[in-house]
Order: sequence, then C-alpha cells, then structure tokens
Amino acid sequence: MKPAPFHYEAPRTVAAALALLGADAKILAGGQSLVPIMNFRLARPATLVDVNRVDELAYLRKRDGVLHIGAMARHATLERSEMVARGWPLLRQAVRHVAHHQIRTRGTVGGSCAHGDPTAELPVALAALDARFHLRSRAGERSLGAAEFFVSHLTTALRDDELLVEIEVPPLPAAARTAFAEHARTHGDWAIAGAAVVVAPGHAAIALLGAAPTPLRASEAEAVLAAGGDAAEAARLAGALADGEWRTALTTALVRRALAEAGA
Amino acid sequence: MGAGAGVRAAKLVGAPVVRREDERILRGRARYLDDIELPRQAHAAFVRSVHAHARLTAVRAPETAEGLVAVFTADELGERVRPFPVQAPDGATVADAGHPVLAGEEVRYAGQPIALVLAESRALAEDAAELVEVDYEPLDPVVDPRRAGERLLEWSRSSGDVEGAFARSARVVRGRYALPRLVAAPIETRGAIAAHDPGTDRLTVWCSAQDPHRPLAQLSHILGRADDTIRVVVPEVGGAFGSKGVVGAEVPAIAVAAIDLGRPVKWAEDRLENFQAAYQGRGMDGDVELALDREGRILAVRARLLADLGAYLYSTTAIPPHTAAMLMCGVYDIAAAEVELVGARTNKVPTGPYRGAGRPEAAYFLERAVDDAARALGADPVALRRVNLVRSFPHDTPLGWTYDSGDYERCLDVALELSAGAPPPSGSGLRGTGVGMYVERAGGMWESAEATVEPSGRVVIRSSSSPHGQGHETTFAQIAADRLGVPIGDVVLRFGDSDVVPRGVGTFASRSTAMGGSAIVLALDRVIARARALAAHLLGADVDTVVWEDGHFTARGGGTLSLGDVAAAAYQPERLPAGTDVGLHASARFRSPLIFSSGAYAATVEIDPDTGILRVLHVAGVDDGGTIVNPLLAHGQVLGGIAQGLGECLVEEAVHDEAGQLRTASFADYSLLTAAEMPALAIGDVQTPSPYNPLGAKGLGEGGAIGSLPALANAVADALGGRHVDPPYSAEKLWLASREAAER
Amino acid sequence: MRIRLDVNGRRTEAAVEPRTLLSDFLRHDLGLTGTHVGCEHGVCGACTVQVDGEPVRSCLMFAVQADGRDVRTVEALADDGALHPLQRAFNEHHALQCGFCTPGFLMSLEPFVRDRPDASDEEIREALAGNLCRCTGYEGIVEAVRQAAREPR
Amino acid sequence: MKLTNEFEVAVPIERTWETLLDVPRVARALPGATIEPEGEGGAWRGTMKVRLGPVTTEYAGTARIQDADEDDRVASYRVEGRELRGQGSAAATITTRLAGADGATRVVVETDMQVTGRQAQLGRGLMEQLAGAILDDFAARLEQELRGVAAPADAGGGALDVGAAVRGPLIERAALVGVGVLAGLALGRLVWRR
Repeated sequence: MKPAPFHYEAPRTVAAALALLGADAKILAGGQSLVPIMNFRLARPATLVDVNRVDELAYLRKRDGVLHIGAMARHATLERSEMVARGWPLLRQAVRHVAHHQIRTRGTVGGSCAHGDPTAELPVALAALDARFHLRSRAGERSLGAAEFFVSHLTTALRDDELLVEIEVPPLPAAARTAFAEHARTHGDWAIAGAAVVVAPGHAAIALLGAAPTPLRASEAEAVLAAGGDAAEAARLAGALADGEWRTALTTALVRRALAEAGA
Repeated sequence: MGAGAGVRAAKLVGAPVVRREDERILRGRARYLDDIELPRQAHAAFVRSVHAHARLTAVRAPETAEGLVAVFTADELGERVRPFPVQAPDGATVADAGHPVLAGEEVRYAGQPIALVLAESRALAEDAAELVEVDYEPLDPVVDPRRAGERLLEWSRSSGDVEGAFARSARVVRGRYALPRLVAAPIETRGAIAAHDPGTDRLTVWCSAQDPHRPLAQLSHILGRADDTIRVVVPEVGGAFGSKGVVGAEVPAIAVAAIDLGRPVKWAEDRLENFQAAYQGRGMDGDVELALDREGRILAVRARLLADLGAYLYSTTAIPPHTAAMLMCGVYDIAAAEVELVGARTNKVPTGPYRGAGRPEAAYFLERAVDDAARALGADPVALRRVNLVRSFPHDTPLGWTYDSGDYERCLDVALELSAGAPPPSGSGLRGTGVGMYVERAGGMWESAEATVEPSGRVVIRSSSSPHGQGHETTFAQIAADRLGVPIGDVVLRFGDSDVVPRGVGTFASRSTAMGGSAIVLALDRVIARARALAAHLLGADVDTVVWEDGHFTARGGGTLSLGDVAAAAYQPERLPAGTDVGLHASARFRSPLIFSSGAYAATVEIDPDTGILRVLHVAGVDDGGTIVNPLLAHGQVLGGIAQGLGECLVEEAVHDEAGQLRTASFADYSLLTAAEMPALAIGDVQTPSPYNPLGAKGLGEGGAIGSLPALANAVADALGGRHVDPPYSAEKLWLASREAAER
Repeated sequence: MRIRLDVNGRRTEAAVEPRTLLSDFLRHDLGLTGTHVGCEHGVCGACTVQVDGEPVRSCLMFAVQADGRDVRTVEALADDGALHPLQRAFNEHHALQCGFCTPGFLMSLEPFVRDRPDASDEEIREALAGNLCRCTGYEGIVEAVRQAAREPR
Repeated sequence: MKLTNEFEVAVPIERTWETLLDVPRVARALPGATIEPEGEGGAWRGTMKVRLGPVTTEYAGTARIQDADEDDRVASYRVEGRELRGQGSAAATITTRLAGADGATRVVVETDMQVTGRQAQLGRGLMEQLAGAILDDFAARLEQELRGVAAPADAGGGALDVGAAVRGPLIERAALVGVGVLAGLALGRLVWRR
C-alpha cells in the first residue's frame, strides 16, 4: 500500500495554485480522504498540487454578520472557534462527528466539501445553513449554492481548473437553534445516516446525510415546520426521502432527535 | 520500572505485578518485524489473484522495471517447495489440499499469491507487481458452503443411546445458528525476513509469529530442509489472536528467493494483504437438536456442523471445527451425543484459529439452543442450566474428552451477582438479558524450559512458550522468583529464537501458563535439587539434612548458603564434588492431558425499536482459569477477549459477494470496536486448580471471546421475544427482527 | 526533494521522493521505529505522531509536507529519560499488551491529558476512539488516561 | 452483478438490429471508451477510462459479438478488459433484446458484469454504483446511436467522469428511490470523507 509515483507541487498562493491545475492534477488539501485512496492506488494523479502552504486560504472570518471560511481552514480550527460556535453552533455540532481528532487536525473544510462525499458531515451542515461556495479559476470566479455545488457522490461542480477558495455562511435567523445527529457503526466511523437542522420562528432547514448522492434538503418537511407544524410529521416526511424501510426509519429517528434537540 | 525490580516480594504468584516488558514498548524501543532492517535486503510484494476461482494460463513478468530485483512464480520455485502440511484432528478425514506456496495452474481464492516480486523498496516492488501480466480463465466460484461439492474435512462421533433419548424425550428443540467469518486483524500485520548464509547453508527467518517452533516445522516440511538448517526468530509481535500460528504462504516463497538471490528478503504485509490473504476465523453453521425430559434435563444432543473452510488447508484449518464438534456438550452433563462435522471447500481464503478457535462456535450453538429450549419449555434459562450442569470431576463427555476440574455453578452464581450491577432500564428500549456458559479446551501436549543460575546469581530461563502480548516475561518471572526465592529483577527470560530456546509446541489455545509455566517449575525444581546437593557438599552436611527455604539452603547443624552462593561455587570446579558438572542449570519438558477452563457470562442489552440500534449496557464475565499467577494480566486477557466478542456481536463480519470477492477488505468496511463502544464490564474469577499441573493453572486467553458471545446472543434473542438473529447485530437486522417480533 | 524539518528537537535534512509517507520516512529513513504502521488508510491510529504539536496520522501525510515542520514521535515522549506520566500510567494500569498500538495512543493522548484534567470518562473514551487496540479492550487505557490527566504537574 | 436498462427508439427493428451488429458503433456507446476501427478475428481492441471523483481506472481489452439470434433478435456482446495499471479486471456480457412495434423498437439491455481487484474489494457499494452509472449512460448513448445521432465526443481526455456524465440519471434515481445502491452504503466508505 504505497502510492504510485507523482509529481509534487506546493504553491504558496492561490494564483500559483491555479496556474498548476488541469486534467491530470489533483489538489491535496488535508489529504485525509485522498491519501488513503492513493495508498490503495485507486487514485494515481500525475501531479499533486499541495495547497497546504497557501496561507491565504486558511482563515475563519466574520464580516457584516457573514461567516467566511477559507477552504484550507482545518476541521480542528473550526471546532475550536468560539466565534463559529456563537454564531453557527451547527458547524461545531457537525464537525465533532467528523472522524477523530487526529483526522480533524489535518482535514479541511474545503477539502471535505470538494470531495463530495454524501456521508460527510460538513457538507450536510453547510447545506442546512444555506452556505455559498466560491470557486476560482484562471478564468475567473463563480459562486454556487449547495444544491448546485454538490452534483453527485464524489462529484461537485468544480472543474479541473477550479479551486474551491471560500465557503460563505449567512447569519442564522434570529432565535435559531440547531442540532446535528447521525448514526455510525462505531465512534468516528463513516456515518450511515444523519441530519442537520436549523429551527427558528418561521424558518426551518433540514439537511440529510446518506439519503442521496449529495446532501439533501428535506423541503417538504421544512415547510411543515416553518408553518408551525408537528416535528414528528416533519421527521416522517424527511425520513421518507431515504431509501428502504430501515433507512427511512433510521433517518426519521435521527431527524426527530435533532429537531427535539433544537427545540422544535 | 516493573514493580518489585530488585525487591523481594513475599509471594509473587497471585500478585498483580505490573509488566516488565512495558518500558521498551512505551519508549518506542521494542523491535517488531518491520523494525528490523538487514543490509542489502530486497523488498517483496505479491501479485495476488483477483479472481476467486480461475485457471491460470500465463504469468508474464516484466523484463525491466525501476529497482526490480527478481520475479518468482510457481515455475521458478519448481520442485523446491511443496504445499503446506495438512493435519487431521483425532478421528477426522482431511483432503490432501495443502495450501500451495505460489499458485500453479489454478487459483482458488481472490488474494491467493501468484508471483513474488522483489525490488529495492516496497514501493518499487508494488510498481513492478502492477506490470506482471496474468492471464486467467475464470471458473465458477463456490461461495456458499452449502453448495460446495468438495469436502476438505469430515468427522463424526456418536456415543450413548442418542436414538433412544430422542424417542423418549418429552420435547425436542431444534435450531440453526450461524457465525460469519471474521478477520483476526492484529494491529501488526504479518511479515517475515529471510536470510541465507551460503557458507553454512543456514536459513534464518525472522517471522511475526506466535512461536518459533511451528513456523520452523512448517518451513522444514515445505522447503524439504532439515530442521537444523533453519533458524526461526520471533521478534516482538504486535498481536496474533491465532492468526500467526501458521506462516503465510508468502514466507516459504521469500525463503527460496533469499537463497537464490544471496540477499535478505523482507515481506512486510500491508493491511490490504492481511484482509485478503491471512486466514480468517469462524465461518461455521450449526444445526442443533436437544432432547429434553419433562424436568428440563438434556437427554441427548445431536448436531451437524458445517464449516466454510475456504480453498485449501493449512495445518490448523481443521482444528477449530473439530474443537467445536468435541465441545458440543458444553458445561452440561449429557449422556448421549451425536455430532457430524463437514468442512466445505469454498473459493475463499482458508480459515484457521481465531481467538476461541471453535470454542465460541460451540458455546454459541449450544447456548443458543439451551435458551431456545428454555423458551420452548417455558422454563427459566438459568434454572434449566442448573439442572444440567456437570457437577463432579473428572467428567468424561460422551464425545471423548475429560474435564479435569471446575465449579460451573459457582461461575454462574458469580456472573449473576455481578450482573446485578447493570444499569436500570431506560424505559424506551427493548431490554434483554442473557447468560452464556462455556468450557474451554486448554493445555495438552508439552512445553519445555531450560533454567540456568549464572555465577552472579541471576537466573536465565529459556522457554519454549513465546509471548505476543500476554506478558510471559512478567508471569514466568513471578513463577521463577517465587520458586527460587530471588528478586524478580534477577530473573531473565529468553523467548522466540529456535537457536536459543528449547523445542516446544507453541503459544496458542490459552496454554502458556499451564504448560510453559509448569515446564519452568519443573526445570527450577531440578535446579534446586542440584543446588541442594551442592550446598550440602559446601556445608559439609548430609543432603537430607539441608533445608531449602526462602532462597536459602540451611544445614541442620548450622550454616546457610543462598542460591547465589551456591551458584557462584557451581562454576568453580575445585569447589565441586568429584564427578559433578560445572555450572548450575537444568532443563525440563512438561506434559499434560487436556485441561478445561470454564466460565459464565451475563449480558444486558437494549434495542431501540425505532432504529434497531443495539446498546450493550453491561457484561459480567466470570472465568475459571484455575490458579491465577497475575490477576492484573489475567483480567487484561479477559477484557481483551470480551472486546473481541463484542466486536463479533456488534460489527465484525467478513463479507464475500457472489463472485467470491471480499467486500470488506479494509477497516473502512470491516470495523473494529473503539473505546467508545465498550459497555460497563464486571469481571470475576473462580479459581478451581487443575490437578494436572504443579501451578494448578488452566488458561484464560480466550474465555472473554468465548463467553461474551453466547451471553450477548441470548440477551439479544431475549430482547426480541425469543426471535433468533445471528451476529453481527446490525441495526438493520435488529430493526427488521424487532418489527417482526412486534407483529407476531 | 530535499526537506528540512525538526524531528524530536533535532534539525534534520533529507532527500525524499514525493510519494514517501511521513510514517515510512520516520521509520525507515530516520530509524525512528517507535512509530508503527497498522493500516495505511488512516483508521487504526498506530502511526500517530505530532506535527507542530497536533496529533496527526503520519500515514496520511507525505514526508515532503513535513518540510519546515516540527515532528515529535514516541521516542521523545520521556523527558530526559524519565517516563512521561502517561507512559507510567499505561504501565501501572496494564494499558498495553502487544504494544503495537501503544505509541499511537501515547502521541494522540499526550496533549489531551495535558489540557483536559477534568475530562469525563465519556470524553476520555471519545478521545481514545481514534486509535484501535485489538488486545486490551481499552479498560486499562481509559484508567491510565484518567490517572495521567488528573496528575498534577 | 446484473443490471437491466430499457428504452424505445423510433427506428424500425430491422435497422436497429443491423446497427447493433456493428461492434464499433455499439462499443463507442460505452462511456469513456475508445475503440480501434478495425476488428481482428471478430474482436475489436479498445480502452475504457472510468473516473469517480479521485478514483480513476483505465481498462484495455476487447469487445466482440458473442452470439446473434436473428430469429429472436437477441444479440450478446462480450466486453473484457484488464487494468492498464494494476491487476484488476472487468468483464461484461451485454445482451440486447429487441421487440418491434409500429416502426419503433423496444430495446432491453441486460448486463452481467464482473469486476475484480481492489475496485471490487474496497468500498462496499462503489462497484455497483459505478456499474449502474456506466450502464445508464451506455443505454442513453446507444439510444442516441440508434437514432442516428452521433454520440458526443468525450470531454476531459476521453475519461468518463461517472459522477458528471450521469448526474442526470443519478439525480432522477435519487428522486425516485433515494439511490438504493448508494444507500447500501458505504458509498461513503471507499470514499472516505474529509
């Protein structure tokens, strides 16, 4: 289990990184998903563009009430940030479920999103928070919502020449409460199902983990809740989006638990 | 470090002495296999079959590749190797289907080694291995053992009036129970380094193994070399759990390569290889029938066991199913038994011993059947067990084994007492409780020891037992220090090098303390006898008047010599009586019949009916491993065993698809439990000494993995209102079962 | 590629291939074999070392990525020869058997016992969950971490 | 692993049948595939590159007609390939059954596929996911081919980006059944996470 040979580049700026991107190049962020796949030789990029030295991408900033997460912000940094916990408690609730501490010290928010794994926690939380994803290439910049950014499993809207540079998270509605619940076979193992919820007067967001090839918003359930409907009914509607009887039951239970935690 | 180093403890046997081997490990100085680097070593990678069953029509090695040293296929090995030796357990018939070293004309499981590729680094060897072209003609694989046309193992035994018992029984209970294949998954994978000295034609193999003796015998057979031309060295071993008792097929291949190339060859297995090619455990079904009378007495047991043995036989492949078959009377006094065992040939990696090795299977099949019987009779499962327990020893089972000693009911009582510590019901889940009992075959055959008291008074013991985490260096030193009355710090243990330690059988089946420890006792008693004679000579006293006590020889008429004084004299020929050998040492070989540990476990679980998620709330485990030398280490063995039993119940399962591909070939798909899943545990012991060895020891290495399984399985069935589900207890399975149970 | 880094407080310079994993570099190039390799896919935790004070999986980092960093391995845990309180506690509570996973546990948990004297058992178990042990059943490890965390220093 | 796709084309059965016996045309409908124009001994050589996120596999092999039942309009193709780098392989028997009605043809494509090697062993569910995606796309492109529309040239150096190429069908499936296979899950496994 040794990776196949590759050419290695470690640019220090976004501009330098963008200049290196292309069809045969793969971006190395935290590496906690990519390196195992390379060790198994299931991935063998010709060039590895290591963006760990691009300091301009490692930040957590709040401006005008909006949270700006640099793509190279580490999971552990997000987890420790009181600023994030105060304004966006769902992110701390979710990131604590990401594998284990030794993974979170290296794993990055941008890497996790760009990987496009529908059972990853942060994409689901970010989908519930109506985050926007900023992509940059030599040709310019564009910004997408979660519904456009996450395309299918392991597939995002990122083109080969594009780098995810920032994730922007709007402020929570007033008096919002959030919760994250998931089920994994063992602690820190890959999750099987889960839910991230945001509940506020007149507002509800429910994003599901493992129910589709991307994070999935349960819009019918959200509408029921936002209209002051029953949490159990909302959970049932959300759970019905999962495939199979057991997954439906499990997802329903997890949504119900998350909603209860969020006071719905 | 190491409590008591340099200090004389009053009595060490029975004391929770902390381990002496820990310090080098904690400092990162312990040397495991892959920590050893030999000059000029080449690195091995293997081309492995990607098909579960195929004819091999061609294997083409690349002509060049960066760093490539050589490629070996079955053709290159030629007549220099034979397949692995096959052993038939008592009364069994086994097929002549020893595992080949490298595949020749046919591959029979995905992962089977086809070619050995050697290069200047492991990475380069993997690069070159990708360039080897293998042409296959795929054949239909046999994945389901029930559809296997070929049998690798057959055994049956019937004793007592089985027919009559079933005919006159008040109730017959039948059940089919199945355990999936498991992966032993020691955190250190397998591996070996082979080096050959052409001058002396000596082959040295460093091998991550459970002991040096069995690998040596296997290599001697496979390579057709005399024992004395091979030296096997077992370095620090990062866990085995049964999976390193037979060397991998890879090891003889690298041995031939090392001889041919005139340079050392290292094979450090990676995790993917370990999943694909290390022999797996369990994989057995049992059809069990119990005949009971009105009082709930079990009159007879009838069982048909089917083992999914895989593609070939290793020398230990037939042992776990045979052990399971022999233990189908468990802790119960059953007059008649009929057991048939079939080992099916399938296109999967072979099976072999994994912690418990047949005992968990037997305990699971029988204890589930006993609980099903209790439910059928409307009886309390504990009461039903009490009616049937073996109560007098030695006890001959109808299947032909003799239980040496035990107090099964006491184990059960203590387990029930401990289980009172389970947390109260949460109110929302389906709660279940269950007990499971077992009897464990341990000991047997023989082990050796050599003891030398150096002129300095330090005691060097060479043991044929071999540690891989159990703590022999501490427990054996406790035994020796007590026996000799010397500080534990003066006792040095040597293990694992076939040139250094006396020949023995090996470390498996919970046998080290009882067998290896007893051999040390015998050797030391001989040392003491020699020293006493010498002390008498030195003191000018009659030997019968010299008293040995607390490390000293005292003559009745006065005069005292310590063992160290005597040892110092023993190396000075002028102080010895005429005709006495210089030095103070002795060796011994200890033999014993099989001995039988036992235990009782109680588990409390809750199933969330909404999701099927199982919560294990409490496990109480009581083991009777005979006299315990070190309770700290003994409990460590039990706790570790319980964790493996829990893993088996909760998550572990080697899954093969219909094409015979292993679908759980990494820790991403084959989960091990973490600290976060461990429930509250309560451990107790009952110590019924074995009459068959001077220590009174039996064995404790596997009890936790054996007893926890049936207790948990019975608790799960109880929570489901008696519905039977086989492990692992995934949430999906339990959710479906709980829904069916509710609908009933 | 040439890299310069501090390993256990010692300035180290070496030439490495980009694909060399940090774990292999430490073990085979520097001879620091206390760091063990158990799975090479980031699950078992045996290879955990500290990079700039944070525990990381050394099998999921390339050695080139450690250029300019400060790497600490189990060999440097004992301070001036005396065992670290966590190492002592592991011995006293029989928190290791085969010991193969032990260095990973130690390097993962050392910052935890330093920073979390009041950790609950549940938090301890969670902190341990990133390292697999196949021998002990974790009970001794939980006790050792609890003791080392509580120990005043 | 067995998969079935079905579609209808407004092309008479005779013409559909003729097209299906043209191996390069059929093979070209395999996503990410390149095929040599001339066959040899009834076999056409070609390559196929499959990509799912960071996981890339390239196979080289052959395609041939296994049998053709003109009476019942059933044709079977055998496609076999081995990894260009690595020991794994993929093989499929693809059977097309035609039924004509009013100048149109109903085409049923049944595929029995075996994948070996790491791709099969690592990541429970990944292979099913990949195969399902490939065959959905194959059926769609075959349908286009039969309608006489040339299949679009592959983007991205000929590699099929399974995720991208089949996002349509996948999302539809997601909407319909929540993606059963995905759910089988582990999808998140091979695939790691972060």
